[in-house]
Amino acid sequence: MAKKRVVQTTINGDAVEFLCEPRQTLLEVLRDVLNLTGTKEGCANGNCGSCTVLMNGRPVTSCLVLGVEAEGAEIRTIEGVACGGHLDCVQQAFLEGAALQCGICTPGFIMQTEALLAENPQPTEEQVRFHLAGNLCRCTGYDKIVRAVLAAAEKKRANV
Amino acid sequence: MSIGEKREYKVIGTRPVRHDGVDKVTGRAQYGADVHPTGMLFGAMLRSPHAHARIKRIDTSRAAALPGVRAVVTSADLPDQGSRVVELGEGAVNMRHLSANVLARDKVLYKGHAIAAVAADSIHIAQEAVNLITVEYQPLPPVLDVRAAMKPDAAVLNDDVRTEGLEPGDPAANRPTNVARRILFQKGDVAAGFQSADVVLEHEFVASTVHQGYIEPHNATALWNADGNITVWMSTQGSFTARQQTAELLRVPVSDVKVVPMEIGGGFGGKISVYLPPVAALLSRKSGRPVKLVMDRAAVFEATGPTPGAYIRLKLGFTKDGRLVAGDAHLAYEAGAFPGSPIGPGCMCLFACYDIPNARVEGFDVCVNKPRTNAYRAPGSTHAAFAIETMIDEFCRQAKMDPAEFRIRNGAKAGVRRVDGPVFDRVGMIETVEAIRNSEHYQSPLGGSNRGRGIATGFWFNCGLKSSVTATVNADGTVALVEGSTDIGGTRTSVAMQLAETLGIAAEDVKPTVGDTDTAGYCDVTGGSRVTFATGIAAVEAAKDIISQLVVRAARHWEVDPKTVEYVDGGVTGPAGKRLSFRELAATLHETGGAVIGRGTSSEANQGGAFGTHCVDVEVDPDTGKVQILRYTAAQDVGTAIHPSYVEGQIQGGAVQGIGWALNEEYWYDDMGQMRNATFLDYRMPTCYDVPMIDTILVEVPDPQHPYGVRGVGEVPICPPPAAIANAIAGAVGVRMRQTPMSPPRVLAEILKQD
Amino acid sequence: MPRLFIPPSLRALTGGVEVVSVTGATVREALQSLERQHPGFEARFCDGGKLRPGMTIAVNNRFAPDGLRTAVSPDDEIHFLPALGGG
Amino acid sequence: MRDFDYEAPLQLAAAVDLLARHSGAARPLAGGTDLIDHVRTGRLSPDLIVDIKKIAELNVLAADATGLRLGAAVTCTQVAAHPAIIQNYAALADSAQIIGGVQIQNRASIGGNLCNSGPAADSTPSVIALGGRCVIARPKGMRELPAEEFCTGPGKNVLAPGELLVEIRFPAPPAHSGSHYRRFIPRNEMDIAVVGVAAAITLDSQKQKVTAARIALGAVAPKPLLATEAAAELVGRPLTDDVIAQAAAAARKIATPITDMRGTAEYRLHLVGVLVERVVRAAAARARGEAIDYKPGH
Repeated sequence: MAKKRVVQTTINGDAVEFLCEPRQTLLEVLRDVLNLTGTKEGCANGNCGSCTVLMNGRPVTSCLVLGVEAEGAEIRTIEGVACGGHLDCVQQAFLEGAALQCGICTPGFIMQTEALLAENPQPTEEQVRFHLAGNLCRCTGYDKIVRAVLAAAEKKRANV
Repeated sequence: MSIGEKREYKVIGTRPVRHDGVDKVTGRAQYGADVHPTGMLFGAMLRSPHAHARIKRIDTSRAAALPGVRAVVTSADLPDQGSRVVELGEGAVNMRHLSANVLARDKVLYKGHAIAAVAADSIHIAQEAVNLITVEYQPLPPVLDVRAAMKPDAAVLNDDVRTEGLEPGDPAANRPTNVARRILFQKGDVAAGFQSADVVLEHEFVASTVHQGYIEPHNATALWNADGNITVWMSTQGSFTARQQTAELLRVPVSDVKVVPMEIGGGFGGKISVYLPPVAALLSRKSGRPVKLVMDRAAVFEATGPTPGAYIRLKLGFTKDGRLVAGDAHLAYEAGAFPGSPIGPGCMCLFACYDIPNARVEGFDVCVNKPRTNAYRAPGSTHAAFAIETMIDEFCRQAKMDPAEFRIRNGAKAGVRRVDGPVFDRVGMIETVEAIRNSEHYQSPLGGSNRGRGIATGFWFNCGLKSSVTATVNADGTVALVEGSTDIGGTRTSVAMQLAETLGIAAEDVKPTVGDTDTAGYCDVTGGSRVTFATGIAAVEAAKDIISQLVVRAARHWEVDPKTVEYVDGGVTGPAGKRLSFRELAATLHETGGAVIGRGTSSEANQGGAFGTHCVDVEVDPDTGKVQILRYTAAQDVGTAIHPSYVEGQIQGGAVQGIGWALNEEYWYDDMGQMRNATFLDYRMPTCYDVPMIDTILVEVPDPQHPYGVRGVGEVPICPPPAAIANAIAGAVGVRMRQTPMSPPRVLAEILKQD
Repeated sequence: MPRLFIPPSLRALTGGVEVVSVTGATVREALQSLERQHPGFEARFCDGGKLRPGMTIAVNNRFAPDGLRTAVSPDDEIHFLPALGGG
Repeated sequence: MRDFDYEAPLQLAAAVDLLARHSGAARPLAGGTDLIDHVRTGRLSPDLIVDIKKIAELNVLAADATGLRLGAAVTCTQVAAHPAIIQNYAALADSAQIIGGVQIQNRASIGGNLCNSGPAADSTPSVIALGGRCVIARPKGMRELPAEEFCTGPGKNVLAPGELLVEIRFPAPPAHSGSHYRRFIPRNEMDIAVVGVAAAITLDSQKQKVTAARIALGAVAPKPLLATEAAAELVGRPLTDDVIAQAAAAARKIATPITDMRGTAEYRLHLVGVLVERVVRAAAARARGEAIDYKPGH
């Protein structure tokens, strides 16, 4: 078996060092090695977006990233969104807008939304839908998710 | 928006933040795949590469010898089931078939059929070991088409299957066959009905197999302890049916099995049958360690779900003044590998939206080499609605009659006898059509070329079944509610709100918990649109039980006669203007006898049915056949909306699933019965870039069977979309689609036939 | 008297009669009354004294949770139907 | 997943050496959006994965008067957002913004898309239409070839063991030129092209007649095709409906599509004509400096 590697990375602002086999995906490392199970597996081939995390500020499907590729990277997961026990306004908007039913896709949608609002604070409904197309939700029909994202954008703008 | 009969409530109809919400937006909610008991092993399964084959030999020795492998199991490790048929809460199941579906015995009946499983120190070792298992197959011809499977000379999948429901004395009843069941309903004089018709239409319809498409794959982690107790942590729509199925499959007492329902990532009917728990349990017994099994997406598509592909032939008779006077329907539904398609409800729903005097419907449940079908949102009804709702639209366009007016004139209402016999009670079918007819959407002009608007109605029965709730009053005036209904879409909150309403306290003051099978009272599955209805009734009963105890406690506290104490608006009143709020009274309970625990159960067999009418605008690209959904409005008879946001959410989610079914979702099989699109890339569920906002109109026609008038809302919204979209396509480009999905090549083919 | 509706596929047993008036205070007694008038139904509806798996009983427009034990009154209708399951 | 080893060299020579030493059993990793899935599903079984994202030469992204240099590891997101690419190599930006979703585009590269050599790859027709040339490093020096010669069949290309695609070079666009890529998919996003068409059109100074044209087709043959015959119908002629229809007919003639779960051969043939007409019109509009009415997936 290939030798395990020591990987030094930053996860949700903390310096983290972990051991993994080259064949372990970042998703597997987060869930099974680091016990960060908020990131979900839906398809393992990049088509559902449930495992979306931010890597150096950009959303990626962690099922298609090797754990060893996290060396020197900045990773942000759903566990790192709420700070100091306070929900982020995207999380708040999802809650208040009833933008989740079963909730399995929610962490991925929230990470993807964080990335969208960081680069486009005032997205149109069209832009929201295009940006979130890589995240599947089977419960909501997307209506309340899109509204929550638009509401969060508005709130973020009001706060700054 | 919301219209209809209104009653004054304090909690019902408000939109509190769901109790489990924070956990779900922070990633803290624990789903089945998140559990990791100490010493846990990872499991992987070997699945059949063939759609139909006899298993001649299985050799697991090389897998067992791989370092890191702790256990290997095959069907030889599962106890024999004989030919038992067991009631499993939501229907009866032939245990031999269920067992053979969990691990194939002498035959594999579909690509992906589970054959063996391995538990190892890592998922990668387990997968490597699976690749070392050798199976000798004798391939058999796959039977993939429902009509071909019905032919007398078709290869038979299960030699123990005989056709039920034939006329007495029919010799076919003794022959091995793929046709497991025949259903027949009849009402009035069908021949005379067609005689009296001015217009008779007859068409054939074909529906492809589709999947529930929940994002969370099936999973189960099991520990078979040295004391014989089995604990299963899993994703399931029904912990109690999962417990019973697991116990029956392993032939252990039901009390030896504890199912801990983790948060569930969607189900839609597909997470009622068990696949993994007995296998994980066997691996645990052999290894002495907890074992986790999680399906990959391909296994979810190839071995779980789906809803049946179907063939329907429908003949309708109309008078020229727009009355539906006769109907004759033939339905053949694919059961998949083992009997059990929703052919019964399909036959019962087909004519249910209409007051039709003469009708006949005959249906068949047919085995084919595809995964064993399971319930999917209003099982069997969407196929039927696609057929009848598009033909009614065809008549309306021919007769230049408004399709909403036609439905209002012919719609089912209280007193109408259904084709299957019973007479409707108070139902809201006509109200939903009126809501659409009066909507701004329906009234607005439809501009642009290649655009069309269509409407369609759907019906579903909604189950009642059994539920239990216990509720303990805390000293601080809150109430801890324990229910056994797994929460897929916010039902902790909709159930807690009904308890709060009855007690006159705030929704936030109820702390709902979904218990495991050792801590919660029996609840049937979270399915059949039943939880807010049935578990809600149980919560109301529990609240009443608390009230009756609180009256006695208040009397004891005040040292007065209980007859002088009353419970009103969230508190007790006594003689001489005595009053204590629920919160004040709660603080005194420990001085007057200790804990107050309310209990409630419900056991309605069903609710009054639910109806939905949808309106959709589409634009069709005449050069490619691609359909874009421009605007969508869904009106539904919801009884009473407890938490309107989650009622809207059910309707919006159901409508978009229906849009996927209508436009692109289908199992794509090659001639050898291999599903070629078992990924979310090629099994095309709608993304948010494919759909518009889904406007909802909540029509509130209270159900007399529920104290607050609740009707189930989860299932019926999937019924109208395919027909509504087909009708819109007809309006846009003048072609009639009679096959789902109405994918671009199929629509284009019809367009090209025109010119 | 309660009226028991005969499923079309079994009307051969009643010589084509669609609805049979029966006696009895429960569905079970009503079924026994039907059996006396037109033999052959009990074997088809029941198995070992219990309703056959996959079947359900409706009294008027309600599916009856208590099955054969369900009480019926003189003006009730009794229907034998396929069991339903939802998603 | 299959067991493999992992290296992430910083030097091009080291990467080439690793690939050469494992002749065939090593695979380069750029975005990994195809590679990791192929290894998971067993379609590929490498013993070594060589992460080439840390090599400077593969991250080059530079546009000047001489043309565009696009390193093989540059992500689709970088490409879609690059002003010079949006301005002068629009077809490439069109492709880059529809390969998978945003998450995929943050990992996947145009070079990876080319090396994966899928017949339906969304960026390869654009690379071909824009006259891209592949610069390939090998144990002894470099070699270069036109993009249309790179793929040889489904999942197959000219790379020999030990060879590595370093960058793709594009000539500077002539005056009055424009390009566009469009695909047909059943959904509006997150699909593999049923048919994909790219075109680069150059007009005369009056912006009337076509002086040069390149049209490339995806998903209609074992490899992406340069439709020389179709382009020839346009050159020297004004873009009338007839002329465009003739180009579409010529494109249909060279297409040899298959039937699979993504579409029938017959349907694909039909779509080739529809898309060639739409894409040529859009590319010509861009050549005239007009904005085009295009919404991905619609």
